[in-house]
Amino acid sequence: MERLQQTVARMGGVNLLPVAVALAALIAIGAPATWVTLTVAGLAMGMMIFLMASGLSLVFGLMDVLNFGHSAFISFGAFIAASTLALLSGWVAADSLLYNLLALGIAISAAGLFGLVAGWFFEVVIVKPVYQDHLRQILITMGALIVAEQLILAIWGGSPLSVPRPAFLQGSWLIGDTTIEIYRVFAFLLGFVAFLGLRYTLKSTRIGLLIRAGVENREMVESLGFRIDRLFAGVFMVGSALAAIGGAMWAGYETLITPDLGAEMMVLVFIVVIIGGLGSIEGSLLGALLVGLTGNYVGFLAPKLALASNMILMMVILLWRPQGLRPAVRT
Amino acid sequence: MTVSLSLSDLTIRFGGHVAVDAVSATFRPGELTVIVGPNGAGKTTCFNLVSGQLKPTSGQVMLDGRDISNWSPAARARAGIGRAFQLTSLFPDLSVLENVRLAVQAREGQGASLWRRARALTALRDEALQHLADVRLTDMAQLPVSALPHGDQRKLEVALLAAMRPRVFMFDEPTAGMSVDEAPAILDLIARIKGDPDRIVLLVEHKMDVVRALADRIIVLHNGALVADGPPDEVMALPVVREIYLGADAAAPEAMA
Amino acid sequence: MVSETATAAAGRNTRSAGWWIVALAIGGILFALAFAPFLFDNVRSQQVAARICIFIVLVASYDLLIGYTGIVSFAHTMFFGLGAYGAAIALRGMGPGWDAVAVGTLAGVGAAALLAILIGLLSLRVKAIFFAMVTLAAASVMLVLASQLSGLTGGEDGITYRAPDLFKPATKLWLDADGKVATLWGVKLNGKLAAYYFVVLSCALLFAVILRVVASPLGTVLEAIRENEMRAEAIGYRVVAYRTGVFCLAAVLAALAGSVWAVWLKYTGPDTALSFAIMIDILLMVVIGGMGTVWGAVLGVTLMSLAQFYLKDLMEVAAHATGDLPLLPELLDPDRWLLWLGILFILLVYFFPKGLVGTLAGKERRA
Amino acid sequence: MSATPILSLSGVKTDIAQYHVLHDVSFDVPEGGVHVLLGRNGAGKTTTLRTIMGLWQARAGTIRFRGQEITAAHTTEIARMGIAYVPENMGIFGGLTVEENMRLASHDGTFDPDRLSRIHTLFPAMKQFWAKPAGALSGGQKQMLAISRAIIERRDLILIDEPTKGLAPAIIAAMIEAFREIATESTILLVEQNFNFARSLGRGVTVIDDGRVAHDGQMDALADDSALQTRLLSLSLDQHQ
Amino acid sequence: ADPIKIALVHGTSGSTFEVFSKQTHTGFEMGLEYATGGTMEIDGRPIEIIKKDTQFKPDIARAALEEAFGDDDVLIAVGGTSSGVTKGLLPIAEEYEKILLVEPAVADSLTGPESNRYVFKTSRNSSMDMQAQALALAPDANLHVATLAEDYAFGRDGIEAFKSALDGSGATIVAEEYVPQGTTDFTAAAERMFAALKDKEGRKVIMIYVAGGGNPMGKIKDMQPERFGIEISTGGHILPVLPTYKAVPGMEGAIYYYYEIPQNPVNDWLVAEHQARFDGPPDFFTAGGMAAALAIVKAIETAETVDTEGLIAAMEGMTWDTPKGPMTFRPEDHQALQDMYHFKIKVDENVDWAIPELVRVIEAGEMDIPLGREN
Ligand SMILES: Nc1ncnc2c1ncn2[C@@H]1O[C@H](COP(=O)(O)OP(=O)(O)OP(=O)(O)O)[C@@H](O)[C@H]1O
Ligand SMILES: Nc1ncnc2c1ncn2[C@@H]1O[C@H](COP(=O)(O)OP(=O)(O)OP(=O)(O)O)[C@@H](O)[C@H]1O
Ligand SMILES: [Mg+2]
Ligand SMILES: [Mg+2]
Repeated sequence: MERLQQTVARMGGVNLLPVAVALAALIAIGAPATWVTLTVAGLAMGMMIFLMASGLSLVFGLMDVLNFGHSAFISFGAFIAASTLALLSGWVAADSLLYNLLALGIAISAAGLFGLVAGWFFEVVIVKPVYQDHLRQILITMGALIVAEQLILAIWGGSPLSVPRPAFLQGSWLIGDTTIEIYRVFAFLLGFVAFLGLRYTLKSTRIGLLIRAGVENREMVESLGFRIDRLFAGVFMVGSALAAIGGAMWAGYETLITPDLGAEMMVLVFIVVIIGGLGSIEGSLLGALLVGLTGNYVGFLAPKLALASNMILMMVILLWRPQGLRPAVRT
Repeated sequence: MTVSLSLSDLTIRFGGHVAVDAVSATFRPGELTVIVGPNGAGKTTCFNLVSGQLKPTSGQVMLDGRDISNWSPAARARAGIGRAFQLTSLFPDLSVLENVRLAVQAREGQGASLWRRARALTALRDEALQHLADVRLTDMAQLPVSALPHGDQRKLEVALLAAMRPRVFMFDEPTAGMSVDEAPAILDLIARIKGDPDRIVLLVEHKMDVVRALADRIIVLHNGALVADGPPDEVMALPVVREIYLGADAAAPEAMA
Repeated sequence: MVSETATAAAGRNTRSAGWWIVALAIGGILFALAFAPFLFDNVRSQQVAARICIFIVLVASYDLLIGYTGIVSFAHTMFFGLGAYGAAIALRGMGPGWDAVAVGTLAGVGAAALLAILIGLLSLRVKAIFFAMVTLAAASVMLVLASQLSGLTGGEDGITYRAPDLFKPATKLWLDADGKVATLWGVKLNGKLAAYYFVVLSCALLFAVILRVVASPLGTVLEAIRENEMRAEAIGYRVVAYRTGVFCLAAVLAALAGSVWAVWLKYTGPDTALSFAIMIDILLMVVIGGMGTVWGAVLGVTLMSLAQFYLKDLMEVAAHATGDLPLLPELLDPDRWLLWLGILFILLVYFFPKGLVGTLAGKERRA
Repeated sequence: MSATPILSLSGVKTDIAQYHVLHDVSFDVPEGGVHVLLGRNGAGKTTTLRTIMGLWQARAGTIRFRGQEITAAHTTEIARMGIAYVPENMGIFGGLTVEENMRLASHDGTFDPDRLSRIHTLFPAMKQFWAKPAGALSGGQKQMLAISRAIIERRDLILIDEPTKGLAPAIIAAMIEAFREIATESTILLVEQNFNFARSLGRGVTVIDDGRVAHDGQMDALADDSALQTRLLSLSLDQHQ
Repeated sequence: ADPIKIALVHGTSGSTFEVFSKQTHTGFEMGLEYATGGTMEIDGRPIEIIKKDTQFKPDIARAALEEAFGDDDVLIAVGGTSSGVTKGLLPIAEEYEKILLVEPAVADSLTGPESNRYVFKTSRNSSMDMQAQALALAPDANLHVATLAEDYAFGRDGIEAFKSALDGSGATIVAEEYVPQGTTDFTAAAERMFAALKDKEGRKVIMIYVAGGGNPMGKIKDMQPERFGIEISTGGHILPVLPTYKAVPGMEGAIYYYYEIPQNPVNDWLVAEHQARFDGPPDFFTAGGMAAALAIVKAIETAETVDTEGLIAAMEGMTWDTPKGPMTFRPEDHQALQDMYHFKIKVDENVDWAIPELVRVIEAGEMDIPLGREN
């Protein structure tokens, strides 16, 4: 038993959980083609959720700020990307990969840029006065969420908006009996790049340390000579930008978006952050992949259970590991 | 009813680190035992084991002949074990008076009561004020604790403990950070408690003058293990104690107020 | 040792101006609620008043958790809903009668208490924010359940039913000489009036219980647990028992409020009794009023409800006034009232960190 | 005081919320050596240090560091000018390891091996718990970490609030030596309750009472004048024996 | 003369559905304008419209309707937008003994057993949607259908209605998939339906009945169902959603309204005027709102007494013209019976959305809409 535990730990411990789930699902599903389709779809779904969740996890886990307004960035990102794509509809529909990519790049950058700017504003105006005070954070960010949702309604109206998808991301590859949607592969890659970038920044610089220290004792970090306020603003901006980019990707996936989109994703995003463990980028990734995969597997194997599968997943993981899978912050 | 407290082979490990290592001791009523030892020796951890914030890896804490090692802190408090903390641990947004009243109220078992007559509540309050007077905090009674300077918070720690009227008192460096003119009041209070033949008093203290003034018995901890136990003069004279605790030139700064 | 400025010194000995404002406002509100049918002769204000009464209880009971004990729960509407659905299902199944109200309420309250104990015990393992997540999960499962058991609950559409006959508008409480409904100060003494006073009295009773709790020694213990759980345990309070107990108590109070709500509304559905929108309303109301002050609930609920019902009308006027300016009309459009509510709300949290009552009156200390 | 003082306060008044805490604090800290700030509980010593550090804002008066006014400067700037602070509650980052705590105190995240080994000799516990979370340290060990953090790099001025509180005698003895050595390269402004400790280190001394400077002078003079001690500090060393 | 007061009780804030309420209002006002020839008067009495916001909350909606009936003393109220809110309104109509005209909420239950004789309904109901959808599939023994719906009462009732419409046609339902409400990833459900359908002989159809967003049609289409010979079919939708239908050219289904389909003077006027005033064609809810207004005007004009009982008498069995052609209030449950349209998707690069071209009109009489209640 102990030996087994050690082997598991050496091979990656909880990191293996998605693999284990996938293997179990393969046995249960039986049909390999279906399994591949479900797995690829689940992984891509997980990556898109990761993009949205990573920002929240950063802000929540490192800065200890409960940002209920996070979903506003997701929604805004989605709508900005959709509008940008609509503006560039010529390029989007063009047969040229270059133009397609350009349009897509501009749309995602626009969302990200908005995230940065709005994140800065949000941090300085809304969040800063309520550091260290969870309840007021929840409330003030909820207020901000209401405002943001109303702004979206005022700007874009309430009717669903259809999102043009660049030509090269449309359709799917058919390999044997398996279909792999091109958009999902793209989402997966983008999510993975974001993951690597975040991981590098947090692991190889002192930024992660500083932020955690700043949460515990802001004054002391300042007394050591660091501008914690700028750092916090920076983290918040990155978190918001990630959310907006996640929203942009989501818009492309959904192809039909409503202003509710952010709010609808929020529960899922919170679940991912919680089961991943606070503040841990690896944890969020793990959580997101698990949510993505189990969603699809359960949906196929036992559709009735799909109703509560995420909630059950969260409960089970919290009972097993009350701190989440890979907490970065010891509480 | 007299009280008896004993530790037998009390041990706790944090990962590989043994913070308290097979400590056995029996404490007698009416006796004040000072626990000394270098920083990190395990004194506070020992206290945590007795008052229940930590559960031992092995060994027992016995109160009145019963094994209480797995009791909750609350149960132990109600059984008569009281504790003041080294790093002040109070209710920062409540007033000084309310802090003490809570302790009195807990002792009286009035926590969940909804239907107390006003007179009974006044009694609680009066007693709380008395405890504040004992530590010279009467002036501060209405202030929120968070506005108190460090030294006064230390005093409040002691007042809370006194208000619990425990049978076992545990003080963890009660006068650390207290100014020279304030400390005597606290020491007097401890001396008075010690006078009661039915109380066990445990005290962690670094200031040697305090140790000398109050101790009936000294226990020395080092790396979690008990290295000496006995009357003050004898223990302080042991070479091992002089070496590990007082430092090579033990003469210099030991007389500290 | 410390010298204080004059105002602070004055604040401690005499009541501050803020205290008087708050006291007058609350007094005024309570008076208005108690005599609403006689003070306002339209239907809407009675609806608003009844809603305020019920939400005062709901919000004050939530404040027991969040403000006094520091427990963040998102399951409060779940308990509210259990009470409401209990009464609603019984009233529909057994027909309009007091037996149905009693049976339904008991069942709802019982279920709420049971669930609260279960969640409370489960919560021993998890820390504050995780507890919040567990309650969130429980609440969403309840929503799914209400939707799935549509035979019983009417699903998304909810159910309608009739309240006991006493509350029918046609019921005559008092007859005058001609055998018609008697009037008192111009108000008909009919079943509607009875229904309103049923709400007012039940809510007053529940609110009194909450007041009693916070003013009792128990109230201070709850605050102590919020402030420093470890120390509360160390001076002899069984923190876990208190937390579970207060969670249960709040759940029962919420469920009772839910039953009254169901009887008053004669309709129960996810959007009136179970949805997260209500949970958010409750949170906002607690904070506007001031956490840790049950009187704050009176102010918070009233302000929010008035905003929800009347801010729009106000903006209608504003929109007319600014009709010719660019952009502004778009933002001042009455249908954008939520935008302004959001801004108002942020400003409130910002400038009244302890809520209206907490900041204006300073927390009342029972020392 | 011939040379320009490294730190000089004049007429500093500080409020905390609605309370006036410092009424009028003026004193100079000469460059080099240890300057001691004494006073009873609640006198305003901590408040003085925090005001210097920019953690409270002075309502009136000026604070100069090397002749440059820092009264309204941001804490971060003050720290970057070469002032380190060891707060009364030690300011340990409990969720970080000892090493991480120290790393944050170093300007570029690296350690000078000489200094590090000196610290490890002075406080062996720091070496022993190097990779452990600082939150698990004993009270005294936390105090050691807080001091270690302040001296991991050379600073011009170190503000230390009651460092001996909770330290065992052996450590205190060692610390006197350490402080003497540090004082050869930095100036130390020390808040102490432990008069003996203060006396064995201090050159200049300022006594604060009720938010005002009650005495300002040389340590030797104060140490020799027991009447003055009693008046200022109600100090009588054998009072409670 | 004293005005005729009409209350519009819809959600105009608090949910993204508020745009639909506003379409209803536009349609209603244009309907009055058309019916009164622009005078906004009936028999010399001016019409006064009072708008009430339900905020999409049943309790607030109830207060609003009570206010309309009790304080404002309106003759008739129209509303609401979502079924839940509207259901909460039904008893109020009975309590105040005034008419509530349901538009645009769809649920069948609004004219069901819990409804009452004061409730009329001009909007279509789910049964009509699903029966028309079934008829549009031209079911026969050759047809194999897998259905996809959301797992709650609305979804399940819809599929029930669909199945009963297929009864006796010989078509078989091979799978019923229900996904949780708000599902965004339909891969699992699609795989299950593929598995159920792919080995069947004959015509294979996945019928999608998902009310929310999520665009299941596009997502399933991306999985290339055609490789198994499977077609997708789903009902028509409001204009903003129609661009997503470009993914499925040639798809057939049934739709409630598309501005180019109905050929009648009322619709011609509506489309022309709407285009002129709002620079775009009218949509579902505009048409619905107008139908409601036309019903009210005709009822008032023909009623013997302009009061609740008079109006009920006039409206039961009343047939009147709407942008969708004539509608008739069924006397038993006051549901307005109306035509639906069988369409086929055409993609035109110059039009922003996919065009549902009329295949044929499914006449009201072709559908067997179950009776909700007997008054
Ligand atoms: N946050 C606060 N709010 C209100 N008053 C405060 C606050 N902090 C300190 N004070 C007051 O300021 C005065 C000076 O406090 P300070 O902490 O500077 O004293 P000190 O000299 O450092 O005392 P000690 O030796 O006990 O640490 C005290 O009387 C205290 O009551
Ligand atoms: N939760 C914990 N996890 C890991 N190690 C711990 C924990 N608590 C205490 N220790 C370690 O146990 C040892 C004993 O600590 P303790 O606090 O009992 O010392 P102490 O004798 O009270 O010292 P001081 O006089 O400095 O207060 C220390 O080395 C400390 O680092
Ligand atoms: Mg200790
Ligand atoms: Mg101090």
